[in-house]
Amino acid sequence: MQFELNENNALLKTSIREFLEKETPLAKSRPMMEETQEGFSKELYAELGDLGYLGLTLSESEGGGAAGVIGLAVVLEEMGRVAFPGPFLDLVLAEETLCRVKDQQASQFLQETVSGQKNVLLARSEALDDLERSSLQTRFDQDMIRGTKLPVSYGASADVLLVTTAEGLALVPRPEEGWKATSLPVLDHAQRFVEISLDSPGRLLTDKQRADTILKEVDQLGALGASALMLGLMEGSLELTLDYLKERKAFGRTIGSFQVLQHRAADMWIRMESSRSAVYRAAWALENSLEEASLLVASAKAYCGDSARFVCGETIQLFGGVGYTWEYDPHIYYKRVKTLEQLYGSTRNQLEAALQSQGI
Amino acid sequence: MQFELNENNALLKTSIREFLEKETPLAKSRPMMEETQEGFSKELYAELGDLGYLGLTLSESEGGGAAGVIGLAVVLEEMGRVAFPGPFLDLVLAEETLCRVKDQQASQFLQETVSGQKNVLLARSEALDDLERSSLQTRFDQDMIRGTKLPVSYGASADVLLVTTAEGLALVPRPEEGWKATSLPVLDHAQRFVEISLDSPGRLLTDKQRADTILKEVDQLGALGASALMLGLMEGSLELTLDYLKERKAFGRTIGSFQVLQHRAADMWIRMESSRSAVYRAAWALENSLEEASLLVASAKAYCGDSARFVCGETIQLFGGVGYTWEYDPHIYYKRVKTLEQLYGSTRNQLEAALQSQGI
Amino acid sequence: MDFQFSEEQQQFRMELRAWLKENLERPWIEELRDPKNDEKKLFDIRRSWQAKLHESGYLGIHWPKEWGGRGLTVVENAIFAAEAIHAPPIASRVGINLLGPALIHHATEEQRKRFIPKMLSGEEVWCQGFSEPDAGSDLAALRTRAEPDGDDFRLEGQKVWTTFAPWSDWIFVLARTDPDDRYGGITFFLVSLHQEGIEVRPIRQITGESEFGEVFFSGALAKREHMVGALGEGWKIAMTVLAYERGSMSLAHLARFDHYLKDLVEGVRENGSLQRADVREKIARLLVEKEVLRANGYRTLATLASGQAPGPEASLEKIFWSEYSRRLADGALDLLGLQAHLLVHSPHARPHMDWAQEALYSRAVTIYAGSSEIQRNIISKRILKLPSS
Amino acid sequence: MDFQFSEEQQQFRMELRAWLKENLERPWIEELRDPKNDEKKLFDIRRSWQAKLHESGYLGIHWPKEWGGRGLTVVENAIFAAEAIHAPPIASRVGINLLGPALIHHATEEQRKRFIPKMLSGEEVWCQGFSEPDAGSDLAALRTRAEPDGDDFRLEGQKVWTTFAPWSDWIFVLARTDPDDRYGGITFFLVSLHQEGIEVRPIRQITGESEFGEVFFSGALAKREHMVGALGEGWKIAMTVLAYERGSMSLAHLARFDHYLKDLVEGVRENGSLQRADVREKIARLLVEKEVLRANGYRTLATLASGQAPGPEASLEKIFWSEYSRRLADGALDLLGLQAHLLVHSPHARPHMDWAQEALYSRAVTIYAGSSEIQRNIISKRILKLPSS
Repeated sequence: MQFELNENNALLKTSIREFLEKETPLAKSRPMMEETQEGFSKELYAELGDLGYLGLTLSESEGGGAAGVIGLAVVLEEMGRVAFPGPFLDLVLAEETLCRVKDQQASQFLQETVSGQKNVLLARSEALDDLERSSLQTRFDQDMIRGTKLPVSYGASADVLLVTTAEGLALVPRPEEGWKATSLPVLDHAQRFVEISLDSPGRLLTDKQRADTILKEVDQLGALGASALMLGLMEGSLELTLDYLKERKAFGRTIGSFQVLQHRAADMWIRMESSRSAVYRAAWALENSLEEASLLVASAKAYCGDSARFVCGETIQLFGGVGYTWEYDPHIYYKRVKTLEQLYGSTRNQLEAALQSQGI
Repeated sequence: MQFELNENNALLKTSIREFLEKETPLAKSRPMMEETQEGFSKELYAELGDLGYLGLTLSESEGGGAAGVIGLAVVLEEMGRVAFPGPFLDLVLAEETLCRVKDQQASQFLQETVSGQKNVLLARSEALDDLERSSLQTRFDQDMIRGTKLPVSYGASADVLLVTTAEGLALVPRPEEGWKATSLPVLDHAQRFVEISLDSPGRLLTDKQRADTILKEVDQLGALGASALMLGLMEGSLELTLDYLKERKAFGRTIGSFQVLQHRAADMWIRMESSRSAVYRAAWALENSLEEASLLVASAKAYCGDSARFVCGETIQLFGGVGYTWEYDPHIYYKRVKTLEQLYGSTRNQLEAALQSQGI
Repeated sequence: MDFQFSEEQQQFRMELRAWLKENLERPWIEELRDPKNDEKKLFDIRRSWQAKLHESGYLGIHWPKEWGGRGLTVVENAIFAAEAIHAPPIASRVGINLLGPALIHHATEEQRKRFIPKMLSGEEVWCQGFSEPDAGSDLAALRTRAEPDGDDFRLEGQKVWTTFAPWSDWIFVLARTDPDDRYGGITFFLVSLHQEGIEVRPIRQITGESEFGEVFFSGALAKREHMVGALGEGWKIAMTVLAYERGSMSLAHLARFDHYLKDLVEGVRENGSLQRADVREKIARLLVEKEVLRANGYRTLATLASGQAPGPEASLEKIFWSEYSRRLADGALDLLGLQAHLLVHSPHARPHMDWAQEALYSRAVTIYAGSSEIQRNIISKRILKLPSS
Repeated sequence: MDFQFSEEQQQFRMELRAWLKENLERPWIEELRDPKNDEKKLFDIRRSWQAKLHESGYLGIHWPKEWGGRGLTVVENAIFAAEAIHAPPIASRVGINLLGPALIHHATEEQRKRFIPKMLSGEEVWCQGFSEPDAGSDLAALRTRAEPDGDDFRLEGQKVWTTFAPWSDWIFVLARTDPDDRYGGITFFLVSLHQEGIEVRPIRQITGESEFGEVFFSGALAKREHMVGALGEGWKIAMTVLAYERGSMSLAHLARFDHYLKDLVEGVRENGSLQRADVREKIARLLVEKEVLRANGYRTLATLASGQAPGPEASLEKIFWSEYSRRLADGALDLLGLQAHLLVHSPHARPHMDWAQEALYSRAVTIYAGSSEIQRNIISKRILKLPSS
């Protein structure tokens, strides 16, 4: 029994925190979210590539950092803490898919993604809700991929898409003339979703069965990663809150001296710390391929979703009027959390997954 | 638009409150709940009969008080306030069933129930949970009723049972040798439930279809009545709480001066007052046979159930240690509420009924 | 006990419904969705809609006829709010709902004559100058000063969260006339925004819109003839304004919620999940709570209709509708998924409902007009009589 | 990072499991259900079970061998708690879990020798004398006095919520030795219950049982040789006792909750509602929260195993398990209906689980050992450093 990070991961935590505090405090990253078309800084992602963060989870032989699932959680937690913009987790998931398919072209794209030269992204969903569909409508037929994918996270920035089809997983490099990509602006103004209509040449990488196996593994990593992001978002949001409670005055007192607000903050802290326990226990189980990993990952995602909604929502409430202004940062955290609750396996789907993992 | 009680009902409220405050403050009624086999005082019920409360909702031609649904709500609210023991609501529901069947023997039993001489009670459920069953197992065949009913509220005190069977509604006077009635002691020590195995002579009063129609009406009254009881239970419980908050000291202060406890009490009050609005709006709609009555009764029962659980549960919490003792009264309220949540249409069944009333 | 509208009131509803059918060209959500409409344009639509309502006698429904009202009751006013759900909000909502009743109760004959007609017609749009950066929940901490200048006063200070400040003509201001008297040192002024010494800056909200603004006063003139009530009576008047803000609006919100829940039910029907028992339970709870909210609303309406002023019980309604609004929006985002996150002009957005906007807005309603925390303080102190700490 | 039991620890678990199979004749719930067992009889069963455990080296698992312990760690102790879920609780739970560690840390050699062996063997059963009628959440308000009498002291006052007082032999008491020093005027005594000047009255709980009692002192002797720590050090020692009470028990509760949730799943499977999506969601949330509770528990265990004392973080666990326990019991009463209301000896009661008892008990756990409100005060002050009011 041990809860501390090992030496490598502790070091990783220090370095990514330093990097993010220097490069993307919200004062610097908000213009990326709010004033660029991509929603993130390509230069910064290239730098992340140079520093090895983009290949974090890959083995050394694949040019990666072999940081494991715990290492990924460490980095994503820190990214959540500053509400780091862009498709970092999506790139990791695409890489994890690429490295599982054992295909030469895929390996080449993998290298280019790790180094930050190319964006390879997954295009899987065919509906905006989180309900399960019996079959995929996108088809692979005679070297062509036809169908519509939505929402695709940061899909407008993709150089290559990994597309799920009824026939299996297909690789679709961006054609010269581009895809028909329609922007889907959402509540979280920092996010970039698109709907992509495909009628493009592509290649089948694996059949349906193998694709399902691979993507089930990748989904676990996605759920864990989103949980770690939400843990970080709670941390960042709670830090803002505690500072504000200690500084803001009303009725002649620091508002943090009101018992009702104290207990609210205590509940926020309980949620955050419990999420931390859940995320790292799940990361550890996944890293060690333990049987209970399915239950623990699903539990972490569902619990972090509910918790982050509460923590980041109450931050707005405790800030009062200014919490509702664009200028202040609480809404950045809140909006991100609302999106993450739905993606990487929505809360209700994770709850069902938790039950099924126990044969219930 | 008017919220006040009319003159008759205002008078009814004053008289029943006086009666209950005199006859059954908890100091007097707890021995009835805790030390008698029946769980209530037969003398007191006879007195209720003499005073006309037992025929409250019946028309004057049936020897009743014609107090209507609002009048019933007024009386039950007051009974809830002092956690009045015994089968009052069950008797009302049996009467309302009897007066709908147009049968000479039924009319005779009705008169005897109104005057407090006999207890006629309904025996309907065949399972302890609240899940819907496709059909009744109890059968009427050649003037015999055979089957098992449970739980039957105060069934051991019944002189006559109104039994639902697959064939319709049957009247079963208590046979000389008695039924096989097995006591089912529950969490609420004031309640008396039994399981009754019937193999008894009886008579079919109506066929299945007519029985369903009648019982659907009676069920609405039951749900409304239980809501009014829960409203009263909340009132009684909150009164205890507010007194205690104003009197008990800790850390050198009256505990009611702690903001966290103030806000808790405010939430309890909000729940109670909102329940009051819901109960009386539903009672008004039912009394006037309005189309929205189904929605409003279901809403009142579901909302009062959740609210009373919260209010009466928090009373125990705010009393602290003594709230967990047998000696103090908070548990009397809490236990009653937990039972009422399940009976007269459980919360989840009322929620479904609310949806269906709207064609959803 | 009676939770019903009278026959006359039903008649009023029918006439209004017919009038709306005739006069409302486009539902408000379509105006919002129209990319040609910027914020200024949208405000102009609200202004002309207000003018149209005024012409037809649908403004100040429960005000005395002598003040341009229709002379009916709060009940008809609530019916209007419920029926006009798809119409644009009027431009001078704050003026008509909050200032109007206060003027009728507290202003002089001259003041009423001067201000009420133009307020109704929309010729003069009003905004509210109560909150300050350091006086939000603790409103009595306000520091904007009204310094005597001859017969009149000069304002120095800053107001914030002033809805529609950028498009308003007048502001009603609470200003400090005695620094040493927390409550008795506050006076209520009507102040023109079109003068020197006033600067209005929009505040951008988390929705991206700028409905709010800040108003800076540096020597702006507050005329003595535009002072409402006596010197130092501002707090008392403000409390009646806030009671109107809290008390009379449940039914307007309910009409919104009816529409929203209907859209949510449509949405889950369309996505095929309406028969899931978990979805049904969530929707049923929203339905049930909405009916309880309505019962509370009717109860308040009955109290107001009987001539009583809104009391501290108004805090119950404020808490209930604002917190319900959050549960409803969260519920929709849970059950409709990312479809409910789409902004109003996005493809695939729900055609009759802007859930993204509502989800964000539902975080504001528990803060403004007395936060949920302040309302619970009021209940525990003024209704439950719990002791101060 | 490691959330796993070592091989040696797994080995310990397997041996224990085999031992339990051999030695536990009847699950505790069957004893409870047996009408022949009154409260006294049940307590005797606990006593002899404790003796059996002691013989086999399963008491004081993480205590040093020199004090009769097994010399293992808190981890093995937690494994024991999880495995022994169907066994009777030991008689002297309070003594072994709370007083024992305090004696090992704070008592003299003589005191340890005198008290620890008989505490382990069950020969002397202990109860805790902290709370008083006017000192519950505000423990430091305690007023029981220890008046000097020669070398020794005489106790005057009253303790309450004393678990198993009626069957105990000794009590550890916080008593006031200086009325003017709120914290520094409290001293910690070990006091025999078998003497004059002591009266024990059972308190009936809302479950109908009398697990608790009141203890009245009128001149009872508290010997100086049985004072733990120095005069006035009682508060400090009490705080470590309370930290043990809060900190080390999550995993024992978890073993209960595992069993309870399993019963609930069985129950809904039997009544045919397990496939309803609403039922599934409720059960899934209980499952997920239980895993989070376990993650928190392992994390604390890791901290304790590394030799650190339980800190204010223990408040998190207390809040989490106690509030979870309420959600779990309420969930069962919702999903199983009246079947879960049946008392343990009723026909149709669930055979392996007493939900009615648990539902009531779950209202006590958020009150005792520091109420949820007190725990949140601790978190906000000691961890979040929010200012005092």
